Amino acid sequence: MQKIHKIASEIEKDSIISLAEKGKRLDGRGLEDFREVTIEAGVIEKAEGSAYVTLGDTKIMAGVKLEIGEPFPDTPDKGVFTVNAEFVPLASPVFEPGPPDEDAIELARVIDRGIRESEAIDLEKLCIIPGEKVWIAFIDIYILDHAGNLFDASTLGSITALLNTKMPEVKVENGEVKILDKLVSFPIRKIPVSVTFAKINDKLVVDPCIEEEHVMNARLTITMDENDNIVAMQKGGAGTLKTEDIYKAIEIAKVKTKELREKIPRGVSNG
Amino acid sequence: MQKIHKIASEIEKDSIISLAEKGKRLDGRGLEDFREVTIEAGVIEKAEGSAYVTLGDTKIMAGVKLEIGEPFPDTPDKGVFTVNAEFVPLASPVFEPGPPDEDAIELARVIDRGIRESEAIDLEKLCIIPGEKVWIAFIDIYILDHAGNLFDASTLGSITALLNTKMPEVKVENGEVKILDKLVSFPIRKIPVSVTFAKINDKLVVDPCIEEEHVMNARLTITMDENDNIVAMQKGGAGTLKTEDIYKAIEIAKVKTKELREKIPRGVSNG
Amino acid sequence: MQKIHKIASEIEKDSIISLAEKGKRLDGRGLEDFREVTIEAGVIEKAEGSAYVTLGDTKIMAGVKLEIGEPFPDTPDKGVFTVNAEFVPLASPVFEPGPPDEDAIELARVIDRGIRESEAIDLEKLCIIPGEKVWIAFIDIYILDHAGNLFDASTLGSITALLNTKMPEVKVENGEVKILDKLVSFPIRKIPVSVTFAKINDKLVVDPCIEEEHVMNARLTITMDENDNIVAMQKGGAGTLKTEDIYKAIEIAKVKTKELREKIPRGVSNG
Amino acid sequence: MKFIKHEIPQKLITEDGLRTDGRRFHELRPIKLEVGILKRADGSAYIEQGRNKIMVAVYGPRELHPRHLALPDKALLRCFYRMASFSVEDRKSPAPSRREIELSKVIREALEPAIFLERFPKTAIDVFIEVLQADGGTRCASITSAALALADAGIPMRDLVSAVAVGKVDGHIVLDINDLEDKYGEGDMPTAMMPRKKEVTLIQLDGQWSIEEFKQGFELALKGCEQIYQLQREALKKRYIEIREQAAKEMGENAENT
Amino acid sequence: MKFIKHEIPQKLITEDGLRTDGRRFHELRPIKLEVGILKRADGSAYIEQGRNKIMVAVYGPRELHPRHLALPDKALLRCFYRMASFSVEDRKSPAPSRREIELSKVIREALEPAIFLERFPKTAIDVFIEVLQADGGTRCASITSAALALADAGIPMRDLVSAVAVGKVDGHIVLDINDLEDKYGEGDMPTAMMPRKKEVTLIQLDGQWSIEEFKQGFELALKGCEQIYQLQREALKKRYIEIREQAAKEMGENAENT
Amino acid sequence: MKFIKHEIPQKLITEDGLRTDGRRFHELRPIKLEVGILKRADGSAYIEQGRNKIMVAVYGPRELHPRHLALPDKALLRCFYRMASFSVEDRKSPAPSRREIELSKVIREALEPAIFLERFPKTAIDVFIEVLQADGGTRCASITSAALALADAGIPMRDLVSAVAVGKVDGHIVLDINDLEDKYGEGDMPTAMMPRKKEVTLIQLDGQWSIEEFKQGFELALKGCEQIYQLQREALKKRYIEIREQAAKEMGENAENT
Repeated sequence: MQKIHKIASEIEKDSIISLAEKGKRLDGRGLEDFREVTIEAGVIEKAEGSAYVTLGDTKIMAGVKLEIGEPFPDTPDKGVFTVNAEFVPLASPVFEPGPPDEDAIELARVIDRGIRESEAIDLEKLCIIPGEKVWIAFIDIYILDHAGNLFDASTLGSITALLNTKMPEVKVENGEVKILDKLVSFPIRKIPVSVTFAKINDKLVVDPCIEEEHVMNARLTITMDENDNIVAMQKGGAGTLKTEDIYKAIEIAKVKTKELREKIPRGVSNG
Repeated sequence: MQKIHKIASEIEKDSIISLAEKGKRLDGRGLEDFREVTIEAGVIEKAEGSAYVTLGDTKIMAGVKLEIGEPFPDTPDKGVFTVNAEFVPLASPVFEPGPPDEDAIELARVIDRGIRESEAIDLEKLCIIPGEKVWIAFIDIYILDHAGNLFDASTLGSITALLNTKMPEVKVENGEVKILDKLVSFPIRKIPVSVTFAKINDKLVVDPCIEEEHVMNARLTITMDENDNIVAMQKGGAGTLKTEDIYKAIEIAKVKTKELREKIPRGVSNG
Repeated sequence: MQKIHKIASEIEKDSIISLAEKGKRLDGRGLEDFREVTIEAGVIEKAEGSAYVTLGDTKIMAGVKLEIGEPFPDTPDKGVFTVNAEFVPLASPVFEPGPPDEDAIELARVIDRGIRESEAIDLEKLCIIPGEKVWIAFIDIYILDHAGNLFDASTLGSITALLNTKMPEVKVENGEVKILDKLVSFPIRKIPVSVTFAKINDKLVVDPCIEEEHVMNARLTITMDENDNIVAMQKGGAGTLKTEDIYKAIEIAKVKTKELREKIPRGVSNG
Repeated sequence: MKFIKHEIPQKLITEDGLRTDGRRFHELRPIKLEVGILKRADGSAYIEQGRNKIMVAVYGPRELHPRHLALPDKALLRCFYRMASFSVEDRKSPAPSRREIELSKVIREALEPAIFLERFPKTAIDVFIEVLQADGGTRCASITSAALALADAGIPMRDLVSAVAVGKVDGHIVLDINDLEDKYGEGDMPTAMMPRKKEVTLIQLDGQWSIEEFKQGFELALKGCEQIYQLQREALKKRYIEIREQAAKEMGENAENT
Repeated sequence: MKFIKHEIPQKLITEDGLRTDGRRFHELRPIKLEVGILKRADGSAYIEQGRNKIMVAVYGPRELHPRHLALPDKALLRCFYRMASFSVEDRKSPAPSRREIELSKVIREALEPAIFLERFPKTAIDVFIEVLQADGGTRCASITSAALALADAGIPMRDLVSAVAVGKVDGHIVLDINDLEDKYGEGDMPTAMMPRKKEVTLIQLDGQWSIEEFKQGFELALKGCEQIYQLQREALKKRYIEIREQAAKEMGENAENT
Repeated sequence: MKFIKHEIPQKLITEDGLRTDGRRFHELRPIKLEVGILKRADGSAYIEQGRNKIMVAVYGPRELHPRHLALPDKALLRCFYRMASFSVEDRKSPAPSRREIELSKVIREALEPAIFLERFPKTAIDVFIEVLQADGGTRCASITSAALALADAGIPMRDLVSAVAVGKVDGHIVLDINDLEDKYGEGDMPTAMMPRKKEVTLIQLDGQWSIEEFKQGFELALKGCEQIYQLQREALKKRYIEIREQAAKEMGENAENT
């Protein structure tokens, strides 16, 4: 069965490459087109925030859980967040049970960088008692069906889950933290969005599907904030990029991040 | 050597099955007979409680260690106990060094359920300072020779070790816990006992030996307290049970748990 | 490639053995000679203490990091130190990434024993607030090039790094530890040094190189303080030693430890 | 949401014999079953039962590494039950807990009797279960859903497996307990059966049950499994229709393209 | 029992030259050796030495996974020394400590010279040691017991291995130190030897020993090993008699059954 | 030394346009490169760049365990970037951090395009990187050094790989940022290229960069890589001379011995 799969993918490989040369793709998209995107917020009631994203056949679920804990010693007046990605074996024949591997860690760290470097979360607002108690947000991304471009799906899922997150107001009395009934929105002030490219021979394609990822030479992810600042960039894959590839990718990302940002459902702001 | 072993066990398999059909067993027991049981309490002086159990050739050692620690947040006025089973490679050619595998975890959790659901331990009596300090009991079961039916041997060992456990009286002074010299018994108020069945073709046999476990379709463990309440039940194995199997097993367990309970050496109660 | 290596080493083995019989060695040394030793202190500025040791082609780096932490409950007025050895895969084709294996653990524990049993560190001087705050010293040994006799190179590296360690003075105010600007020397009062022997057929050789370690029957490490006390001893390897081997090794160690101790650069003492 | 204060209910059963979610004693929660929802898996299914949301994927029969794990005479069935970190009130660490390891084992043993493993010697059949939200009775909902995913993967089966938990709640024996009833009730008895063969493939129990209560609960569980079985059949039927329609559509498209 | 208050003894040696447990300097603790106590293992032995209680099982020669670990020219000897969680005052975590890993290694290297490993190429011989209660000198008691378990497994040996620790206690060199002497004494020197060949297979040392003290201690250790060797021989003899009797009995039973 | 109090600089750039270590914007730190410094490794290199001290060893092409990891058509390149526990102010635990795992991956992908892996099917080429002291820009210094170690191991390469990070510091785009600039600056962009082919093999970025700033920084990085490349060539040349001299010397010695 695996052998057949192998031969099929050799043929597929040639076909993807020759299509790309003609500016075409397997599923009929243009080189700069995204697959269909759906973003659903708040699907997991037990989470403080959540989002289910589909990008073509790729499906991911992002959830946010909050806890009260200690700040880092060097940032005593700031809350903490961590991003974790789980490549559960549900999602792909090549994923295996176990702790995150290098791909899952790279994904999580690139998503983290987009959020952190854009200063998307107002971490000062997560401080409860400076140096002692702050809110800690755990952003967990579960890959459910891996049909390519986990980076962009996960960035969308994470930021949507954060926009959707509700946290209780707290009061400090005699050094003790009291959790109140009133829920407020999580303090989000920027919406980083990423666009990922695959280099196939000498063409750049946007939002690669899994078959394209199998044949690409290199990958480039560019994350931008709403002011067209580049806040994260990550080259992947065993191939190379040319200077003009990178410049061209930035121009495309500038347009596409805006389009994707429009699709994100916004939480009701805490007025 | 393994091949010979394999063939031998095929012959043995047929022989066990055809014997069971005739109401007989390899070692001459009747279908509802236990092997010889010996239970020795207090064999490990360094443990707070201990018991050494043999069930035919099966040998296990259970030990209890106590520590003072924090209660769970949702039960601030209760002590804590955990059950852990170690399938040390001493006991069987198929056990390997390493953390507990699924069999060891299942065993520990079924033993735990019997103790917990029967409310055998008076957890309130293990509370020292509500929300802050409670006694934590670690019940560790070491399998030393695996000749079948670890469940019943381990249940007997655990409850005997608990009955045999001594703890110091404590005094709270200015929020500090002071350990006194006087030793008292661990607060046990119920004695859960389990009976395990193997289904071999369409026969139920009690207390399966290892050879029977190799050929059984399914396993059923029933744990009862002294009031004939069922407090834990666990089906195991890749086969099925019929409704009448389960009902019949319960009737047998009702009788056998009483017989086994008689064999448990009782600690001197703390009057 | 491995096969060639294997054959080569068979020839080498014979040659090492027959040389040893004649009182000679592969690299021209006498049976009781050390290879050239260089010891450089303070090479890692970010460490509180460090040393780089070469012993022939063997290269190791030892570093000391300090932290303030809690003492052990049974020694509330003493600081803490730990020794850890990392056999990083840089150093040898047979080292693999991962947590320390039995060889790395044995090495670390023998080095630890030499320091601990000689009472080289004045642990009382590492106490800041009895029972609450003490200095904790992490001594980490990185093997960079494994050309034999890691024991002696690592003992030299560890004690040199400790002699080279600087720690800040501290002041306790209202139960809080305040770190002052003034740096003082780490309190070292003894200098344990080890000498390692390989038994090759019936000869003892000092400071075995890696090729000799491959053919030796047994290994013996003897650590002595400056008063000729034996403070640690460790036999290794799958062979045996005779009583006279051990007695002879002690006599040689008595001489060699003095010679090696002379080569250790001393830190400026804290006057 | 952890921070919405849930009052612990004074009574789990009202004077009118209604449960916390308004159900009668012998009533199932609303159940939604979908088959074939994942693209990469060989078979898949999704279940919502109350607020449970569980996804199951099946891969196999397939090659197995390391090879010495392979069985000479049948497929190796492996089962991984995992809870997403955000599926419960307090974040669950992604490392498998002892509970998840035990449940993976009993779920596997509940499914195994229904599968013709002997037709695929030396291979592995892997069942991956991801609990996205947990609301009581997840092991049973997982089994119900996994049986559909196995069927969707085209793995030949003797029978489906249908599962449901009964509980002892304020002294009453009730069907399909929810999270609150699980936490504050007096007993839980997860049960699975092969519905056509009437054979039990899972039975576990906690709490304190008299023999009479046990029998009452067990018979209720078997009835519940029957109801679940009907829902499973409908979900499979729906999936077959979808596949047929899709195949027809693809044939049409292919005809167009040529 | 952790909570029985042990006074730390003011003196480890009385004015009359007696030790905390009443022994003289050159006296062993009471030792009980049993061979062949486990059913599943290929060989086994149990030792009580003072309050030490240690069980040893041997499996092998047997196949080895993964295969690339196998040695082409001899058996791979593996050794696992572990302490039960309840074997010491403060509960020991079941995960192997660095101490257990080091001791496993030195015990293996103490046993290895005595075994004809070259007769079983490509196989594994596994020695599993479980310390059920620890009372000082466990590594030596483990070696003494493991040598018997290897013999019980029928593994051909050049010699037995006998082991004992000497210590430096209140300035005196004493044989077979117990827990208190280990903790509060000034030095510990575990030693093992092949008794007929007079070759040392284990020597370790901690504390501060002058060269003279070392020699005195080392010679005492060798004498102690001789005594242990006699006890090992008796235990093996007892086991052979048992086996003979059992074989005779089984032959009788078989005759009856036919 | 953690306990020397480092004042956080008010300004990272002086009014005269000088950086914390006195450099101009487009200036590299002092770089020292040594090739072939380890005896056991097949190839090795050492780099000091500012206070960075990094050792790299290459082993391979060599056999690979377990075998099923081997690739049928090329060598498997593996890369392990690790920081010594004492390489940073606060002791780093020896267990690999998520950062080390990500960096190992991007370093591997930065080196891979330069190696003729297809010439060594079914083997492994292992690159081990040990950061003995870290001072900002370690991943780039590691790549620079690893390329030399690969060459030293005689592994055929399409090109070297040269790497350097640029940063955004107090609004300025500067070359080869140090630890302080990394921590307190506004952005970091590590870049690697194959210098003769002008192809980019690594690009990462954090901070907030306008598109214009990005372009300015990226072009500066490429220029920096060119400079690094010249230093790499010199280091290799020095190594070849050493080898030649050593070979000549050994031939002389051999002649003497015969």
